Amino acid sequence: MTDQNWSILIPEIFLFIWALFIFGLDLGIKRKNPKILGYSAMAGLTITGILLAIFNGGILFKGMFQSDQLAIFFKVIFIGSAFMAVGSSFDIASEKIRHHRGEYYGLILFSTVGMMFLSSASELITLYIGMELTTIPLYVLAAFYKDDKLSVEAGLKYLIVGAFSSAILLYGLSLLYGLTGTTDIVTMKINLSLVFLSYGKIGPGLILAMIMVIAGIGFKLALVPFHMWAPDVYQGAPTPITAFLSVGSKAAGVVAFARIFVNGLIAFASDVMKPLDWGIIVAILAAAAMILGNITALRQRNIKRMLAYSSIAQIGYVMVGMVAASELGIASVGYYMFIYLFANMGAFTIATIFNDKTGSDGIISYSGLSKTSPIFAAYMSIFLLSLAGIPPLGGFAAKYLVFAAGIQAGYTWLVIVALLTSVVSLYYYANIIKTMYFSAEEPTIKIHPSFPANLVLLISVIGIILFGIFPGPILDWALESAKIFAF
Amino acid sequence: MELAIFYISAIVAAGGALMMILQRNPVASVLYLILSLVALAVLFVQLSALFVGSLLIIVYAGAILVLFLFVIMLLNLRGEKFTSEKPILDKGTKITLVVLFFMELVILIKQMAFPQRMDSLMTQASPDFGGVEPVATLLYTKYLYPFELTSILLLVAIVGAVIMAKRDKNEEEGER
Amino acid sequence: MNQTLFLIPLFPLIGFLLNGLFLGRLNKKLISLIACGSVGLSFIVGLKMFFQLISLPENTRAIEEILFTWIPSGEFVVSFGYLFDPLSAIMVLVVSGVGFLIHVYSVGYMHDDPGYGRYFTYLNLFIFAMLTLVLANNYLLMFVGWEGVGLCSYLLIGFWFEKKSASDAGKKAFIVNRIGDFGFILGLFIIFWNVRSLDYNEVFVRAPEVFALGGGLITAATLLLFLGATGKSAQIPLYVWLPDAMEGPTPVSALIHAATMVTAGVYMIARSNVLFMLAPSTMTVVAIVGIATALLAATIALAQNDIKRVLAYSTISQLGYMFTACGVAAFAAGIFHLMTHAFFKALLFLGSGSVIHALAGQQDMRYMGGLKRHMKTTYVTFFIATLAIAGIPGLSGFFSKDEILWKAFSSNQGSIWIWLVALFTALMTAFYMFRLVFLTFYGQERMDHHTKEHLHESPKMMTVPLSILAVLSIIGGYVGIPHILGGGNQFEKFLEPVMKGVHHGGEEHALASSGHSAGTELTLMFGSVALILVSIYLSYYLYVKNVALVGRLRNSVSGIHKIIYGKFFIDELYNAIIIRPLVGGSLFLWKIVDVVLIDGVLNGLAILIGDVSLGARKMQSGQLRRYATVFLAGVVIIIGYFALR
Amino acid sequence: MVPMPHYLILSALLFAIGAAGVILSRNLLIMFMSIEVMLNAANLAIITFSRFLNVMDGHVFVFLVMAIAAAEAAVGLAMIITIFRNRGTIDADKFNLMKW
Repeated sequence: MTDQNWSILIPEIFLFIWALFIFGLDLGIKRKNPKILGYSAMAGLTITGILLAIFNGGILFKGMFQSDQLAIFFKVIFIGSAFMAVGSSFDIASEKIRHHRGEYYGLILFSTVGMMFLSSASELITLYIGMELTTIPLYVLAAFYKDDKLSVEAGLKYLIVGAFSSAILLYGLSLLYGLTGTTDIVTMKINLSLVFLSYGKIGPGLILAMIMVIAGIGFKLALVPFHMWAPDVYQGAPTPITAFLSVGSKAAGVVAFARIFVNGLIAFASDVMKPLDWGIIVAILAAAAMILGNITALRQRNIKRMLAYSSIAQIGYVMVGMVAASELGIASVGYYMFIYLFANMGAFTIATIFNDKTGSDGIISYSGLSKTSPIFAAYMSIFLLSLAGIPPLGGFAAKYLVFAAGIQAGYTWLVIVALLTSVVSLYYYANIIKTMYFSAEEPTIKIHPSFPANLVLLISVIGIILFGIFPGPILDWALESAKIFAF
Repeated sequence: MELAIFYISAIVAAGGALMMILQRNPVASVLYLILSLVALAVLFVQLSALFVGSLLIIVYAGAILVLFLFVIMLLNLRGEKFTSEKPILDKGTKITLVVLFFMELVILIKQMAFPQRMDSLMTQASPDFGGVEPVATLLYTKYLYPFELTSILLLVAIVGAVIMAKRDKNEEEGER
Repeated sequence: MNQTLFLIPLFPLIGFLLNGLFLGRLNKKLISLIACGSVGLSFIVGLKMFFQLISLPENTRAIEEILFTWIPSGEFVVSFGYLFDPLSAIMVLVVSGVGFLIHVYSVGYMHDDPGYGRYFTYLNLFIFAMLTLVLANNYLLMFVGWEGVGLCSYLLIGFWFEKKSASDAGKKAFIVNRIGDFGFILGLFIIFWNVRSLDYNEVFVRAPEVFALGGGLITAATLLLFLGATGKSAQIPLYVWLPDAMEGPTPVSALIHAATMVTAGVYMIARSNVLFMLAPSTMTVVAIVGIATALLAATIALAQNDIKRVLAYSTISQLGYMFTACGVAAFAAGIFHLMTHAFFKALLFLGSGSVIHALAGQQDMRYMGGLKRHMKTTYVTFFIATLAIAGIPGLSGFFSKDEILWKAFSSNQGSIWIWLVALFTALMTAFYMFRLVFLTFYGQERMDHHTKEHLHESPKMMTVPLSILAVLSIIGGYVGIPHILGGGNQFEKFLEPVMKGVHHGGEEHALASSGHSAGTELTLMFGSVALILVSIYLSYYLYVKNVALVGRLRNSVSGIHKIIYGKFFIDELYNAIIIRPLVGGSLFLWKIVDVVLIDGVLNGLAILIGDVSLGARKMQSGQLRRYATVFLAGVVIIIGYFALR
Repeated sequence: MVPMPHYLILSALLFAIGAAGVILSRNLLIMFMSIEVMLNAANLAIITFSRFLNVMDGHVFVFLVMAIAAAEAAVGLAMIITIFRNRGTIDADKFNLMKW
C-alpha cells in the first residue's frame, strides 16, 4: 500500500460526504425550503465534476479502483444525468414529495457514487458491489411516492426482478471465478488464455457463465428479454428517477458490460471462438431489443411507457457498437451514451414538467403544445428527432458511428436490422411531434418550468445540437477512453 | 464418511428449500429456509470455510431470516389466501422451464474445464484455511476497498429501509 | 480562397432562426422581409459564385470549401464542406431563384393565413436544407439535407393540419419517404464500406478501382440509392405520396413538390453518375422505371378533375422523364429538363394557385371555366407554361424534352422502345395539359354565382413572380440549344466536368454517336412536334369545340340535327374508340394500381406492424411472475441455443 | 473427499429451486426468500471453487455477498411493508395496475 495516489478517490468520497451533508441539511433547515436541498445537490455534483477533472488517472488497491479514461468518460455521464435528474426534480420536490426530500436527493447522489465506483471497478467483487450500490438506492427512489399505488408497484417490481437478476449475475460471476481462479478481470483474461493454450479448448461452462452475466447486466440495460420490468417501472416511478434510470443506470450497465466482456472476454468475441462467441449472443439480443422495443413503442399512449420502449430500442443500438468490440465500437458506444444523456434526459424533463402541470402522461394531452409553449415544443422535437437519429442532431452522428463500427466488425445483418427498425422508430417519435404541432384541439396548458429545469433543457438542447454538428471533441475523448482496452 | 455427510446435508438443504417454496404459511417457509441454510453451513464447513459457514448461521439464519419473521408478524399475514386460480398449464410450463434450466446447468457444469492447478490441488487444505484470521487478513488488506464499499452499501440500505418502512405523518401540511 | 460559399445556406438558416425564435411576435411585413430577403441574398451570392465559377478554366471549375471535420474518427473521417461545381451551381440558382420567387408569391397567397409566421419559418428551413443537399461535398451531408427537406415537406404538407386529409397526407409522405431513405442510407453504407469514404472526390476517383464494372456490389449500391431517389422523387413504386401532398398550400406544391425537392433524386443520380455508369443493369432499371412512371402518371392525369392533382401527376410524369434521361446516361439532359421543368412547373402551380385563390379555394376543374376574361396575367403566363411543358418549339420545354427524346433514341443505353413510349407520353402530356387550360380558362363559367361575382385577378405580389417565371419558361431553354439547331449545347458542355462517368465524345456524341445522322434527329424532332400539335388540337376539339356542340345538341329536339351535325358522330366515335378506353384505363390505373395496390400494400404494412405492436404489448401482462418467467426463459433459451448446440 | 461436481450440482439444484420459487410463488415474501436461496446457491459455488482452487478470495466474496444480501433484504422487506400498507396484500399477481 505504498506510494498510492489516494487523491483519485476524492471525487467519490466527496460526493458520498455531500450526500450525507444533504441528509443533515434537510434536518437543519427543518424541511422548510426544498429548493436549498436541490441546489446543494446540484452544487455537489458540479463540484464532483470539477474534482474529477483535477484528480484522475491512476489505480488504487492493486488495480481494484481504476481511474482511467473510460471510467472518467462514463463518470461524467453519470454526474450529468444525476445533475439533470436533480434539476428536473424541483417541482415535484416542492409538491409531491412531502417527506424525506433530503433523502430523495441524497439517494440520487448515493446511486451516482455507486455508478462511479462501478465504472472504476476492474474486479468482479467490486463490480458486483458497485452494481448493488447503484441499484439499491434506485429501488427506493422508484417507490418514492409512497402513497401512489403506481410508484410503489414500480419500486416493488424493480426490486424483485432486480434481486432476481442480481442472483443470476452472482451465479455467473461465481462460475467465472471458478473457471479462472481469480476475480481480477485482467488476470482472468490471462488465465483463460493459459487454459486455452494448455487444453486447446475451453469447456462450454464459460458460455454458461457469460450468458448468466449477460442476463444480469442485461437487466440493468433493459435488454430483451430481460426488459420486462422497464415499462412498468418507468411508468410508475417519479419521472426524474425514470430519466435517471434510463440514462445513468443504463450507462452503468454499459460500462460494466464493457469491463467484463470487452476487456476480460474480448478473445471470445469472434466467430473463431465458436461456440464461445459472446458477440453473436449480444448481437441477437440487440436485434431483438431493437425490433421489440421499436414495434411495441408504436402503440403506446403514455409518454413514459413509450420512452421506456424507446430506451429498450436505444440500448439495442448501443449494443451494435458494443459487439463490434473495436476501438471505434467502444468509442461509438461512449459517444452514443453521451448524446443519449442529453436527448433522453431532456425528453424526460419535458415529461416531468408537463406532468407537474397537468398530472397527465398521456401523449394525447400534448396536443397543441406548440401553440402555448412553442419553445418547449421545439425542445421536445429536438430531443425526439435526436433519439430518432435525424441529422444533423447528435443522435444521427451517434447512430452513424455505431453502424459504421458494426459494419466494420462484420455485423452487416445487425446494422440492417438497426436501420430498418430506426425507420419504424421515427414514426412514433414523429407522432408526438405531430401531436404537439398538428393537433386541431385547442390547447389549454402552458408550461412554466422552474429555473433549474430550464437550465437542464437548455444544456440538453445545446449539447445535442453542438455535439451533433461538432462531434469532434466528444468523439476524440471517447476514442481516447476506448484505448484503455487492448484490442 | 464425508460423502455421507455431503449427501445428508445436500438432501436437507435442497429439501428445505423445496419445502420452503411449497409452503402456504410464510412462517413455516422461513423455518424451512433456516433448516436449509443450516445444512448449507455444514457443507461450507466441510469445504473448510469455517468462518463463512458460521457467518451463514449467525448472520443469515440469525439475523436476516429473523427480520423476515418480524415482517411476517408485523404484517399479520396468517389470513391471506393464495388460492391458485391460474390454469395448471401455466404452472406446468413454469416447472418444465425450471427443470430444463436445471438440466442445462448440470450438463454444462459437468463439461466445465477448470484451470490446470485445480485438478492437482484437490487435497487436504492447510489447517487454517478458511479460518477467521486468514479471511479477516484478506478482508482488511487485499479486499479493504470492496469491504469499505460494502459499508457504504449498508448505510444506503439503512436509509432506504427507513424511508420505505416509516409511516409518514402528514404534519407538514400545517407548516406549509 | 475567400470563403463565401457557406453564406448561401447560411442566409436561409438565419431567416429560419429569426422567424422561428420570434414566432408570431413579428408583424407580417417583417416576417416576409426576413424570409424573402434571406433567400434573395442566397440567390445573389449564388449568382456571384456562378460568375466566379465560369471565370475559371473549364477543367478546374469546382470551388470546395471545407468548413470543419464533421466526424473525425480514424479512417471514418467525414468533413463538413460545400462544393460548388457546375452541377451544384445550377441547382443552387434554381433553388434559390425559384425559391425566392415563390417566397414573394407566398407573401400574397398566404396573406390571410393565421399560420403566416410558421409558414415562412418552415419555408426558410426548407431552402436551407435543400441548399445543403445540393451544395454538400459528401454523401453524408447530402443525406443531412435529404432528411431535412423530407422533414420540411412533411411539416408543410400537414400545414393545415386541421384537415384530416392534410395530416394523413403528411403521414403518408413521411412513411413512404422513410422507405426510400432506408434504401438510400443502406446504399451509402455499401459505398462507404468499400470505398472507405463518402467524399464525392474520393468516391468518384476510387469507385472505378474498387468496384468491378457491372459487379453485384455496385449494382446493389446504386439500386439502393435509386430506391432512395424513387421515394424522394415520387417514382414507381413510391410515387403515391405526391398526389396527396397537394393538400399543402399551393406555393409549397410549387416549390417543394414540383420545382426543387422532388428533383433531389434526379440530382443525386446525376451527382453519382460515376457510380451509376459502373452498373449498367441499374441504368436499365432507372430508365425503365422512369419511363414507366412517366407513362403511368400521364395516363392517370388524363382523367383527374382536381387541377392540382393533374399537375401533381404531371410532375411525376416529368420526373419520370428526367429519370429516363439519367437511365440512358444523358445526365446533362436530365438536369436540363430539371431546370426548365422547375420554371414552367412552378409557374403552372403558382398559376393554379392564383386560380384557386380567385375561386376561393375551388380546385375542381368542372366548376371552373372562362377564366381568361377575368385573369389576364394568370391566363397568359399559364398558357406560356403549358406551351412549354407540351414542348412547343421556341419555349424552354421543347429544348429539354427534345434532348431527352433524342438521347433516348440515340444513346447507347437507349432504345427505340423507350423513345416511343416517351413520345407517346409527350403526346398525352400535351393533351391533358391543354385539357386543363381549356377547362379552366375557356368555355362557360361553371362556378356558382357567388364565386363568379368575386372573381378577380391576384395581387401584384403574386402576378409579378408569375411573369418572371413565364419569361424564364420561354428563355430558359436557350442555354441548351442542341447542335442540330446550331446552338452547340452550352448547357451540356458546362456540366461536362461533373459527368466524369460518361465518356464524352463532345460534338460527335451529340450528333451521330451511334450512327444516327443529323437528318434522323431533325426528322424525329419535327415529327414529334407535329404529333404534339395534333394532340393539342384534339384536346382543343374535345374540350372547347365539342362542349359547345354538346350544349347545342342538348337544346335541339329534332333528330335531323344529328345528321346535320354528323361531325358529332365522329366525335362520338373518337370518344368511344380513343378517349373512353383511355380515360377508362386511366381511371382503372388510378383506382386499382394507385389506390388499391400501392396504397393498400403500404397501408397494409403499417397496419401489420401496428398489429404486431399490439400483440407485443399484450405480452406485458403487468404481473411480476410473468416478468421473472420471461427473464428465466430468456436465460434458458439462450443457454439452450448457444451452449448446447 | 467429495468430488467438486457434487457440490456444483447441488448448487445448481438450489439455484433452480430458488428460481422456481420466484416464478411460481405468488407470495412476495416467499419470492424474496427464494432469491435468498439463489444467492446462497451462488455462495456455495464460490466456496466450492475457493476450496478447490485453494485460495481464500472466494471467502471474502461470500462474506461481502452476505452483507449485500442483508442490505437487499432490508430494503426489500421495507418495500413489502410499504406495498402491504398501500394495497393490503402481498399477492404478487395483484400488482398489475401497469401493463401493456
